[in-house]
Amino acid sequence: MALALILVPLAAAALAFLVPSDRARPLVLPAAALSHLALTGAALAGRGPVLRGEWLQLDALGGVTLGLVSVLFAICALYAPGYLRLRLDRPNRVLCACLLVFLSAATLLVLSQHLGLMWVAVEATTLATAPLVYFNRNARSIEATWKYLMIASVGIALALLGSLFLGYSAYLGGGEPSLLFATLRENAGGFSRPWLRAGFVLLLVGYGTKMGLAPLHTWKPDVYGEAPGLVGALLAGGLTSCAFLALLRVYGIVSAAGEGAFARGLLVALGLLSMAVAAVLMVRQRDVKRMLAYSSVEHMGILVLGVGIGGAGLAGAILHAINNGLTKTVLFLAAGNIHRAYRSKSLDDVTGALVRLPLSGALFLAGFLAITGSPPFGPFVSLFAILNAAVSSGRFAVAALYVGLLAVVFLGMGATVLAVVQGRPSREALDSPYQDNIRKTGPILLTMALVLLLGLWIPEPLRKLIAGAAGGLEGRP
Amino acid sequence: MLNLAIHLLVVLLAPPFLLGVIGRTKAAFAGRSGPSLLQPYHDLVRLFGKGSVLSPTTTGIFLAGPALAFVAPLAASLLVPLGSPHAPVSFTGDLILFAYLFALSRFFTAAAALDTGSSFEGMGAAREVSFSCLAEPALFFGLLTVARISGSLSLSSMLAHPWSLGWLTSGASLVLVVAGWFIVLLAENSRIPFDDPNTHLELTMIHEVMVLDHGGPALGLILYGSSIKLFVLGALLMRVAMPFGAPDPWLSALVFLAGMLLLAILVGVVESVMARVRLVAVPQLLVTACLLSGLGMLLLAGSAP
Amino acid sequence: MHPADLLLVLVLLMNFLALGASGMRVCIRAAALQGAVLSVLPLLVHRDPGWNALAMAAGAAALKGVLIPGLLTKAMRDVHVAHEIEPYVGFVPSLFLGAFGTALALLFAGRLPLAPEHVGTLIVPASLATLFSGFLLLTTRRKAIVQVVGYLILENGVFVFGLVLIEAMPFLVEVGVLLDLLVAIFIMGIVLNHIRREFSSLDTERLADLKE
Amino acid sequence: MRVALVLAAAGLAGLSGLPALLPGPLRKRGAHSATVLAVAASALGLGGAALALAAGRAPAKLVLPWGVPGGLFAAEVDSLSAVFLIPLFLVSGLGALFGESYWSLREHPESAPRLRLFYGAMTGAMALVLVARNAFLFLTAWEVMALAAFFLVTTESHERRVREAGWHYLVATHAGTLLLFGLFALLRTAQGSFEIARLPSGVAASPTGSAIFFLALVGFGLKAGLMPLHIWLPGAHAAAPSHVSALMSGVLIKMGIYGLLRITTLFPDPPLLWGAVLFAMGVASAVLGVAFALGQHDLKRLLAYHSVENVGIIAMALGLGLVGRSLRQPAWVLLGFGGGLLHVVNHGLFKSLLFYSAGSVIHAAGTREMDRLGGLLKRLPATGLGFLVGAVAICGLPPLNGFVSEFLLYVGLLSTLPAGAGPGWIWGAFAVPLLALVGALALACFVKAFGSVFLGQPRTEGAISAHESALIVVPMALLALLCAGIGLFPVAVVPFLERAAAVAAPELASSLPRLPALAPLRALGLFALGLTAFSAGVGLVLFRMTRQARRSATWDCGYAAPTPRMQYTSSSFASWTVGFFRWALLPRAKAPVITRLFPPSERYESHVPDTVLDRFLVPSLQIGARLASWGRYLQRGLVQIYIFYIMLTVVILLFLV
Repeated sequence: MALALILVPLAAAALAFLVPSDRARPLVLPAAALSHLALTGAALAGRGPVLRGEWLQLDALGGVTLGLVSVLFAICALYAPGYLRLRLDRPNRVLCACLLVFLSAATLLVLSQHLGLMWVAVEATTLATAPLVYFNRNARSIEATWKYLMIASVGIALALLGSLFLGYSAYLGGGEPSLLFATLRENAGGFSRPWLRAGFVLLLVGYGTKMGLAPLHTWKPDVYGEAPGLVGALLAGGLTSCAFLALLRVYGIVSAAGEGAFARGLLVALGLLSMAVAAVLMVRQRDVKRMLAYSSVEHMGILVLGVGIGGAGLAGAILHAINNGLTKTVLFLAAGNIHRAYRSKSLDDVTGALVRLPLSGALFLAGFLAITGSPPFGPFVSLFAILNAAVSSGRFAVAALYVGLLAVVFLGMGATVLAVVQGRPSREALDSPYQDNIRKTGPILLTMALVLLLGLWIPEPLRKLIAGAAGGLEGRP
Repeated sequence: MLNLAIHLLVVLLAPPFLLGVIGRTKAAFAGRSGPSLLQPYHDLVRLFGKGSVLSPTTTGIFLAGPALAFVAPLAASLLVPLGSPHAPVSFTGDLILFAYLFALSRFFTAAAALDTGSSFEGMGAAREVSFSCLAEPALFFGLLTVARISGSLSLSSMLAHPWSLGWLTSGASLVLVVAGWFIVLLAENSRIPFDDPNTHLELTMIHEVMVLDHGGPALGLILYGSSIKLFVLGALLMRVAMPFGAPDPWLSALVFLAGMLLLAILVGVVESVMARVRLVAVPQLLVTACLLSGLGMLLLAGSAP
Repeated sequence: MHPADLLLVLVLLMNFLALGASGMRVCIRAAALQGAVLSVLPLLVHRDPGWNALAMAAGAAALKGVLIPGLLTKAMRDVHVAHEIEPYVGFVPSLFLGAFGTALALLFAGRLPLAPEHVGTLIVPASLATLFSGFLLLTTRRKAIVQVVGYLILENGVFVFGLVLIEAMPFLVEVGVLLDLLVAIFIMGIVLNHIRREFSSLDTERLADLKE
Repeated sequence: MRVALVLAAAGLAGLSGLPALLPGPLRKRGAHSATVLAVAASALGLGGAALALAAGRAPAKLVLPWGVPGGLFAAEVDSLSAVFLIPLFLVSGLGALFGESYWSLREHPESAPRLRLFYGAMTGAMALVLVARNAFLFLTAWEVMALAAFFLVTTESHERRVREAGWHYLVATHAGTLLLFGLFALLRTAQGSFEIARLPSGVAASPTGSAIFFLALVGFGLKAGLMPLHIWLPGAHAAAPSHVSALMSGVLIKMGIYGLLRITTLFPDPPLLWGAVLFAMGVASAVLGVAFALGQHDLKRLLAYHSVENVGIIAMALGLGLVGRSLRQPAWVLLGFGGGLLHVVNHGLFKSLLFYSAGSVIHAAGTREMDRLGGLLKRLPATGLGFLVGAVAICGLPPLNGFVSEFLLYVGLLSTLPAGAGPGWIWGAFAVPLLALVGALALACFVKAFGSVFLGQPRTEGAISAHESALIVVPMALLALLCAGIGLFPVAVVPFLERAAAVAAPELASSLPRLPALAPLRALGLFALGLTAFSAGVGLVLFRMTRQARRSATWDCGYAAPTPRMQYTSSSFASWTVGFFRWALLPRAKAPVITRLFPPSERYESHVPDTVLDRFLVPSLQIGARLASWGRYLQRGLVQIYIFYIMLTVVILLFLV
């Protein structure tokens, strides 16, 4: 089952690479995505106990992330044919193939129960996404790709070093020389502390770069700004969640070693810093997609902040990864539609989206309200859970900063979003040929419905899964 | 019932007489013999007999003003014990109703002035409502002081308080309050130094300019109402100012009437010896009244047991 | 003295060479030599080098010592630009910084607990110093090619550290090395090529349009 | 049953706007059914609330499981909720009726369906807020309400002014929501669950207790519009369609009052400070609110500032009640809470009436500038009469309802006065003259508004050709009747106020006296009846006497050619009072300097901006944004610097190890 989950998208990638027609090729995406989704569903339903010694397994944490990635990919894949039909000026062979390779790599990442294998998978996701960023093949996109690769590679190198440190820490501690998470957690008590801490720092920086925590986030605005909305959605929703998963796995080891408090301190600091940097850079942001990128930085900060607060904050952060992923997808896809209609993503040209594109504009606005934590949308539940965790653990200063930064972000983001959706569109925008249709708004609507659903009702299996994931990380069964 | 009848009789008959007394006092100061003491009655009768002229700009509001200018002071008078220890109507908090009845009349007289569309009457209305914003707190500070000393929240029992005792214990406060109230009385009744009904320069007037367009019965009601207002406010002032309680009801009524006469003469004297102050000084004078009675209250609060 | 230490000193020298080189060609060659030297190291550290270790060493040497530097040199020639490096931070300050970093690495490594077989070797300090040199090149040099060189040196630093684990966890080290190389080739082979085509320059200042 | 009824009404109201979204040929019918559904929901809700009030002290509760962490669908209708539910359903139903012709599909094909959708959503959400007894449910309903209000405010978002108002509203409401997040998070630590239920004694004195109260004060105060948290209120009320303004001003801002009051009821022993702070904020809001209102020349902004004033009066009353709870003075509690809650209902009635009238004026004359209107009483008699009733009521003048609630407050304040008995709290008494000042200023303001809009002669063409539509008269007439009804028969509301006050002061519930024993509402009612009858009689006599009167133009004081534009304007009317408050209002005026003997035509402009918003908040936010823009140097585009950040992070974090 695990292998099938990884191989199906890979095979589909090969198929997509072979299909000659730019028109027909995108149809491979939904087919592969839906089969992956079906396999994921089956895997989640039949999830067994974590077996020792197995390199690829689906545990609760992996289950949550796999479900998220699979759903997000399915949404993007449903959206892709409609979008690519608009972009027939560009060959989409590489795009389609790399999207599927990404899915495969992400699945590998989620399933891997081995520190080294996980690192390989993270590396693979980077390599698979670089060509996606370069889809537009212009000066700006090559610049974005260059920065993405440089910064991500440095991060990945640090993560490798961190993994090595962690390995050396285990080696010094004696015992079985294995990098399987289960073994690492079991033996963690005897690990060499300095190497463990240094390893965690390096892994935090490495995977934090991949997640986009400030000040390691610098590639994000460029990449999200220049990549197609579809790719932005996958990166902001899927890839970052995978990186978060990687970080969580490492955190699980460190916390099993009894260094949880140390790790949480770093996470809280980086989380708040990320929120602050994102908030500052979001103020008076005139580029819609860059604004979304900074919002992603902010929410990555919130995720690690939630982990750093600990307790119920951990479950809150895991839930927030789901909510953030879904909501970001709404925002990026809607922004993509707006970008197409206005042929610009700058506030200088984009205004009156509610008039020009009633549905996409409304979804963009709803996505904004959701991501900033307004009830009744999903992110409210998780953001509130993190706040509750902070307050009930007595960290009032953290709670106050958290709420204050959420307010600043709302101010910054709101000004831009309202400028986009309200007002009157320009003549040129009204005359552009793009029109909303069900293929381009249907997937977004569906996602928004999920975001709303998660705000009003969290299904029992999901709740159990999240509780299991959080419990597993804290050493509870 | 008898009490009510006597009360109404006094309120309806006595007030114009006060105006007569004021007029005579002023005439005496000017060295003239002046009009008869009953001249105000003659004026009213004449006005009620006249026809009237209405501007086509006006609406029903134009008539509602005079009606309430008459009804509200009359209703307010029911709450104030004149000579007798008890007013016909009395309940906890009736002092609020007392003040708000005058406000009601002010609302409609000012609206009636605006109804004519004349900028002069608008100007008068603006001054009237603006200046009473300052008079109102002064009145209330005084009422508070009186309520505090008497330990009661209805006008009847407040004013029936043995004030000779009150003057002994909190004389300083009462002096301040009475002074403040006297200023309010002059301002609310458009007397000199606030207003001068005898000049006919609209630009300088406050109350009087509001009623420029009213004539006949409407004007009669306004004049009648304002004399009742003078009487009622005067009664409030004098009941506190005169620390003479009398056990016999007839005697106390007599004392009361004497007090009112005294007040009228006092107003006449003030009108004779002072000139109208400049308009910009009016608020200052009213703020002074506020401060005086506020200070009275403060003194009392400071020396509270 | 561990036999590997001799080679590690060579690695450190290459760091300084790369930092002090004013021409790109020298810089690339320094990285190439460093890579080649490093590829041999596992054979020295390993107590019982097997066939796969041998194959790894050969492959790594070929890639790091020959293929990648060759590609870089070719890219450099294709652009027809001056071969001067034009750093943000001058060569002499770079060298001083490098020396400072190396000293710090020695100090820092001395305070870390080590397995008995690694005590006294240069592996950990050399690794940290190389990492630092890589970072220095990455942050202070203007030309994209030199940045790639910096990245290679950074990678070499990671690789050096891998030596301490080569017996306990060979998989991690081997896979890591291979994939990192893949990235390096990716960056150079494809992206550099595109950059050159788009900008007809490899100056990274041309690559700074996306900003706030 | 009661809960189910109210919940059904909330649900029905919440969904009532959906038919309006129907496409094509069904549009028209859909819009109509939306109105019908909204009115039906109101009727249902009124029934439920009335039953709850009649049932007295036994609250009805409904608890259902709900699948969010910590969430529980707990709803309860007690007398306190019911007192707020009544104006809610009343105003929302009448507003829907009013909106049917005021914002008809024919005149506003674009925005009418959306308006109906969010109008219904806001109504339903408000009802849910009032019955929610779980933090999750409360917050969800709260935000749906707030967001629906945002979409209502921005109905005409193509106008820049409206967008700005909407933005200010959105920021204020979101800030409030975030504070409420904090509030409920703290409440959970004190409570142990997300239930909104009573806390043990002693919490109030702890730092947690104070934090809860002050978060509630600011968070709910932002919604209620207490000065200086009122920043969004004038703009939003002016920007929204009038029946929406009515619902917002009449009901929405009371949700803030409700929330604050509900939070205080959870504590058995609120400290004196809480009540005192609330009281002080109330005084500030009342005085400054009405002062700002005087400075306005936009009719709806004027009404909006009066909402600030009236919320201030309500806060004063509730503050008095809270102080009474701290000092164990049942009389203050009953008069404070009773007066405050009655004023909540009253303000809902007369403010809606005023906004409907204002809407009718704007609809008819096409402008909201009071200095361009005039003489409308003849052209819009019903509207004018409605406005007059509303104006008299809002000034707190007898014999209408505003007087009754202010009377209760006055008596409450005065009862802090008598020396000797119990602990003293003389500040209550010192507020009496200030309340009188507020009353006098409100009177000045409404004479100005009523006079310059409805009396005199029309100042512009738009005002001359104004006409009123018959359908919008019905809701106004109903509201006017209710204002009069409460004013003339205040005894009728006594039991409800007593029950609600008992809920608001649970620890004193059994020792509260009867309201008539403290405030003689029966006598007041009789007096009001007599006054009304007598005034009507005198007015009638005067009318008969002048029926034959000669008609002649207003005396022009000798002016040769007066024009309607020379009438005293609203700005001139208020110039004295604005002058009294120059220190707070900071009015801006642009006056010409006359230098020549025969000067050319010149302009004079004066304007009273909102001191908090326009002089403080917006400039300081701009400074903040400029500071934030320095942060952009972080992101200069050079990959070298970005890698340097990574290096720096590693080094710093390693040093922390």
